[in-house]
Amino acid sequence: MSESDITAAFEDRPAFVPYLTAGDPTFESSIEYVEALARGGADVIELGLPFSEPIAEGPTIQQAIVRSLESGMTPERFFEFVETLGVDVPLVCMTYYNLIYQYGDAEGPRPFVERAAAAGIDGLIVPDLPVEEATPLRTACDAHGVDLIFIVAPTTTDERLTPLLEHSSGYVYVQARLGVTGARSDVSDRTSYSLDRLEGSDLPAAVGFGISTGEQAGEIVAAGADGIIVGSALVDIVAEGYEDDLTTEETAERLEAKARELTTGIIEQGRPRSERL
Amino acid sequence: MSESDITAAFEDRPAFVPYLTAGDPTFESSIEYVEALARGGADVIELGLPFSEPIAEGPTIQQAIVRSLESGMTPERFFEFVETLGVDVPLVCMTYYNLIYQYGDAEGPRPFVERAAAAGIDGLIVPDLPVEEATPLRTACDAHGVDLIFIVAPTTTDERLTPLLEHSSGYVYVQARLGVTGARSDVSDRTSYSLDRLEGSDLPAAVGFGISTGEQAGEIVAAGADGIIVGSALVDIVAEGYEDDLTTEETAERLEAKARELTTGIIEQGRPRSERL
Amino acid sequence: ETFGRYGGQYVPEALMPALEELTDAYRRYVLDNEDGFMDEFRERLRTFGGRPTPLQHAEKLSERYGTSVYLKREDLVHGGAHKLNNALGQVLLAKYMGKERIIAETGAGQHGTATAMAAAHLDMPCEIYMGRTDTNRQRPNVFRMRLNDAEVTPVDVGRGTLKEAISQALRDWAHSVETTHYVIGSVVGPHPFPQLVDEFQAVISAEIREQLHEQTGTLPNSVVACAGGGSNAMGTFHHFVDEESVDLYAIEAGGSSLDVDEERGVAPNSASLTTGTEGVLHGARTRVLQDSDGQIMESHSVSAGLDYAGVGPELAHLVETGRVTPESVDDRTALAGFHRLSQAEGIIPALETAHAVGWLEEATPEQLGEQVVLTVSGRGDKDLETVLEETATHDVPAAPEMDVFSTTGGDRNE
Amino acid sequence: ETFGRYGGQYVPEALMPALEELTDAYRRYVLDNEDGFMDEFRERLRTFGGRPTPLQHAEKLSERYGTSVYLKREDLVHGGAHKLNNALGQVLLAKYMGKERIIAETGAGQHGTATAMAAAHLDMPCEIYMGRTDTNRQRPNVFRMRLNDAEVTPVDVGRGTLKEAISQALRDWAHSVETTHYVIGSVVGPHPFPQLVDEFQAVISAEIREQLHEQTGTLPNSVVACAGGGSNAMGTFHHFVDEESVDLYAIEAGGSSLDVDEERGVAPNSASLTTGTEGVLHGARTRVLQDSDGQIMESHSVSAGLDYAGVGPELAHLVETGRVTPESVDDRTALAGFHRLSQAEGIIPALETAHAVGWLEEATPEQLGEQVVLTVSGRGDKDLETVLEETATHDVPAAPEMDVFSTTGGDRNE
Repeated sequence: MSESDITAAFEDRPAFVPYLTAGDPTFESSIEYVEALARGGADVIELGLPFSEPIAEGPTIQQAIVRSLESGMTPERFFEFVETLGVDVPLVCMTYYNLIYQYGDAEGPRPFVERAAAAGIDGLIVPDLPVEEATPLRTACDAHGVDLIFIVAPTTTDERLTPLLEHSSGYVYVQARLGVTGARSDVSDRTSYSLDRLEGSDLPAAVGFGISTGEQAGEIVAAGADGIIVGSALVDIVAEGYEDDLTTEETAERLEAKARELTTGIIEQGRPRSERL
Repeated sequence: MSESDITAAFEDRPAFVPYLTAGDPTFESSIEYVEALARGGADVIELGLPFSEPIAEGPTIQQAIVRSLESGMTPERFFEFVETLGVDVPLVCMTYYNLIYQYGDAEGPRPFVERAAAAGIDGLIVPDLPVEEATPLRTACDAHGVDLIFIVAPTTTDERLTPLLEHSSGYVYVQARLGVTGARSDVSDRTSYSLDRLEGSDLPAAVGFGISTGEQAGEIVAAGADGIIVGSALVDIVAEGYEDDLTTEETAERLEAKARELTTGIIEQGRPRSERL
Repeated sequence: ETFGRYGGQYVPEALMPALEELTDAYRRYVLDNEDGFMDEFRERLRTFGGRPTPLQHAEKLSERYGTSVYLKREDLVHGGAHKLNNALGQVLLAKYMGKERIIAETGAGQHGTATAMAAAHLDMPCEIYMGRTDTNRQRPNVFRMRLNDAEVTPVDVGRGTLKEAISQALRDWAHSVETTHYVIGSVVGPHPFPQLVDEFQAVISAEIREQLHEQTGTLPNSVVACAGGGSNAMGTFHHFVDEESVDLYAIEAGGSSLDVDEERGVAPNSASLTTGTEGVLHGARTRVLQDSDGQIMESHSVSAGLDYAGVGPELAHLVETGRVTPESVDDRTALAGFHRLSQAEGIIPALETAHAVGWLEEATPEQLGEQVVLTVSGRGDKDLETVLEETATHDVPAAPEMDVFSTTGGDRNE
Repeated sequence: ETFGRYGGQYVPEALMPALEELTDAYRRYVLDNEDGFMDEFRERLRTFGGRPTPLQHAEKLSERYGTSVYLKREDLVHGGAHKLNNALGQVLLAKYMGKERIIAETGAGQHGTATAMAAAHLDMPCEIYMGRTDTNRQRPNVFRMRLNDAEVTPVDVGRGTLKEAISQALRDWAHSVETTHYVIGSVVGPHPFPQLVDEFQAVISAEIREQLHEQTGTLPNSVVACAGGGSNAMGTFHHFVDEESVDLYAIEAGGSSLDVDEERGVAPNSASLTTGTEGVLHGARTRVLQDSDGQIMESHSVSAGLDYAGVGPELAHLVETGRVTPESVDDRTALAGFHRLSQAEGIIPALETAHAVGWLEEATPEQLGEQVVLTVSGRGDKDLETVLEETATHDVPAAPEMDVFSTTGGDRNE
């Protein structure tokens, strides 16, 4: 299996992987925000396609999803969103399985993956799809050269880790702590443990859940992470802009600044992946 | 057994027996009202001593009882009331057994009867005291020369009638219809039947429950009654006077007029009791 | 028929023939099972009423009091209280007697709802008298009666509570006695009602005795029941009265105080057994709350179902002979008992029952003995609003905070 | 584990180990009765829960429909609904598993109150998630949970009803999974929940089968149960699924219409079996109410307990294979059923149950057969206010007049 664009993005230094919900709060400003993150140093970008029952999300991203759905986001609009974006980093779609399953004629995940690949999506994360239920999606992803990224949780047992890594491609999403998404000021002790467990894997390990500052990002990279994933801290900036009626430009600038802060934290601590393996 | 004053009052013609609740709405005006009834032709007067749970009374007399209690009526005040009255017809006290039982040291009915006799009461009616429970009171009444008047109801069986008449003295209260006290426009067919059943008795039969006009009074007397008892129709006049803020004199005049109407109805149809027996 | 000094038939002559007829029916159908009446009654109690109810060992109360506490779960009877035992029996009896209509009084509405249910079940027209005050403060029970197609007639006399409703039902009965049966709601009223209601409620103690014997092979040391009119207490005690080794405790509503306000005619309690004096009320000689003239007082209890100025004559007699020990528990202790049973055992009791639960806290180990049976006479759903208000007023310890409606948050993650 | 196309475990990886642990506990304790788990469960259901509940022959419904109608009286279970069967089982299982805390979601509050009662009974700390809208419209149930010492946490997301409460409970569980058991309230969610809940509710059909055999010596021709999530239906059907002669009817909430408003994302019904399509919701593949993109719709029913956009996967499978016939009944027919049972049989049913009762009116004699069993899943006390409002709105025939509060009179004599 040749290394994917996504995996390659983790090569030179630990990657900065920001998340935003596509279409939050509108299609147009959301495009600006994602592009701002790219300017701020994003190596891979996770784009949320909103689902009405986001059981893995905390309140920050739940509200982003509400805003996005209210602005008219649908799977088809999402693909148009991806096609409209002017960024040249790999893109990962994060959504829930029912939307993937229903797309097209509700005949399974293939039509969704095909369309996603055509639009320019490089990988998928599906928080409510454990390895046990993932075979049809894995098959469709393989057929269209799309990476399927799984999450390793603090509760994931050693027995579960092996098949999980076997099915993963792109990177491994290391969940830094229990719970749902959301910015936190502490970084779990379990992060190091989780990273240690992944040492035998070929895939880069990106740590997410609760990272909000450049300092935290640096700490996690120092602990051995191949990348950091930041979602709620960025969505918070979008929410503030929305609530305080800032202009799209102002919010985009804030996002770019936050991205730079995080990227800087990573760079200060980061070494090329070859040195880390 | 020598004939009592009460029984004697039924001799010359069928008797008019009005009822008022003593102390309704005040001690003083109630004295005037009772005296007005005497002037209007009353042969015997029933005076209600109010009890908080008058289970045999309809709404008219219930309200009279409330007014009387609120004006401070008690058993002791009731006896003072009797002593204050300037009328020369026999007086019957109508009350419930708990007041009789509790009077004095709650040692039974004797103290009450003794005090009642001393005050000038000639008879008692106790609507919640059937013959079966009446022995102690019967004994006390005999000891103090007070008549004990029982009610014959439309439902009273022939088996019950014999002991009931044996225990009765003064007169027999014939309940004209089922239900509780209250003025009605119709006179029950059962009245004639009840009167027929009493033909063998030595005691006069007075019919009550629902009589409100001189015409009705005449009809009942024509049917063979030795007397008519009128309560609610008179209490209604007291209530109207109270509610419409009439002077005591105005209400007393109305009561006297109503009494005359009823007495006239009786006289037109009445014959001496000796002719009726 | 009397119980020592108590009982009798202090009613208008018009009702006496009906009481004779009822006494006859009671003897034939209830005592002698004529036409299989009692068989049908028991079968309907089982399939419609949900009997037998469990006798549950209460683990945490047992631990707390260092004894074995058993709960007789009358809260699980259809309608939510022991009241159906009696209502079903009387409505069925009325049917056997050829009556065409049912009337009943109700205070808190439990007897009214039970009667309405039984009347619907047995297809009898039904009218319930309820004081105006009670109709307004017990709206859900009024709805339930109406849903079961019973007429509900508010009584606008006096304070508009149970006492007035009974008086009004007696007045209706004096009017309608030839076609109508009056389903009285407790072991009160003229003979044969106290015996009749006792007989229908005796199923409680019959089951307790059998169930405890099954579970432990013994009789209890003490049996505890709340008492207002006394039907729950008499039903719970019935089959233990002749067992001298079993102590019987009737827990009354002590209200806010055992003193009385003679001037205003108000007793701030409903403890007729403890503080009442001999008198005649609603057809029977019994212990009543009255002033020195004999006027009946307005009683009070946080529990509408105990809020009555009289008590069953048989219970008064058993107290007088020393067979039953009366105890009273004030509003605050009852509320604490309410919360204790809710929190410790997951059973929200009626406020009536809460008095019995509250008394456990005040009882001595000698009184409780090694095995205590307490009857949960009903469930507390009907009392939620009252409990909330009164708990705040009385500052009851261990009551839960009820601030869930005042917060705006709900998410666990910040 | 799946039921045909339905079921599975569509949950975050963080929860998968807990589901494995639960599956293991389910096999050992529930299926194999390890450590006597099932014995203790059955004993507690009996003494705390009030089982067995009666199977009552309904005389007037039988007459009306020319068949023998039997009512399974789950309304008599402690708490007032079948919900306790499951809640008690899961809380006890959590205790056997060494968990220290219970969470649950609730819509109308019946599952929440059942869980709070079970948790109090078994001394487990308990937190209930409830949509903000539901906390406000089901205040009495919030009080009951608080009285049993459960935390009640309103959920301010979305429409603030059951769907959001389940999502929020899953989020809590993702956070607390190591010490906490999530007591799901119906036969929904990821494996092993649908089987686990079904197993705890199967006591309903086990009793029906035994009781009907005792009473008539036969199997029923048809078995009728209302279905929202489907725990009442699965519990009622469980022991009849293999008896091909017994017809099984799951009655869904037809709401105001079976059409959907795709534009607004609203389905004015909760008939997932009748009108839903295959999808993935709350951890399982099943039939759901969704738009063409796969977004879950807001469902609607006059009955809060049926108001859910999904349904248990096993029930979806039994419908797909033709073993269970889904039928839907609209709000008005359900309300008429509510009044019919209240008036004819003296049983005020939950609005959920009222759907099943309403369906009897629409069923053909062939569908009903000679013996019909209908499960009264709960009592209607919780629904009184809703019924009053909705009855007026829908102009339901045979509803009682509720003008008792507007009159001023009360005396019978003028």
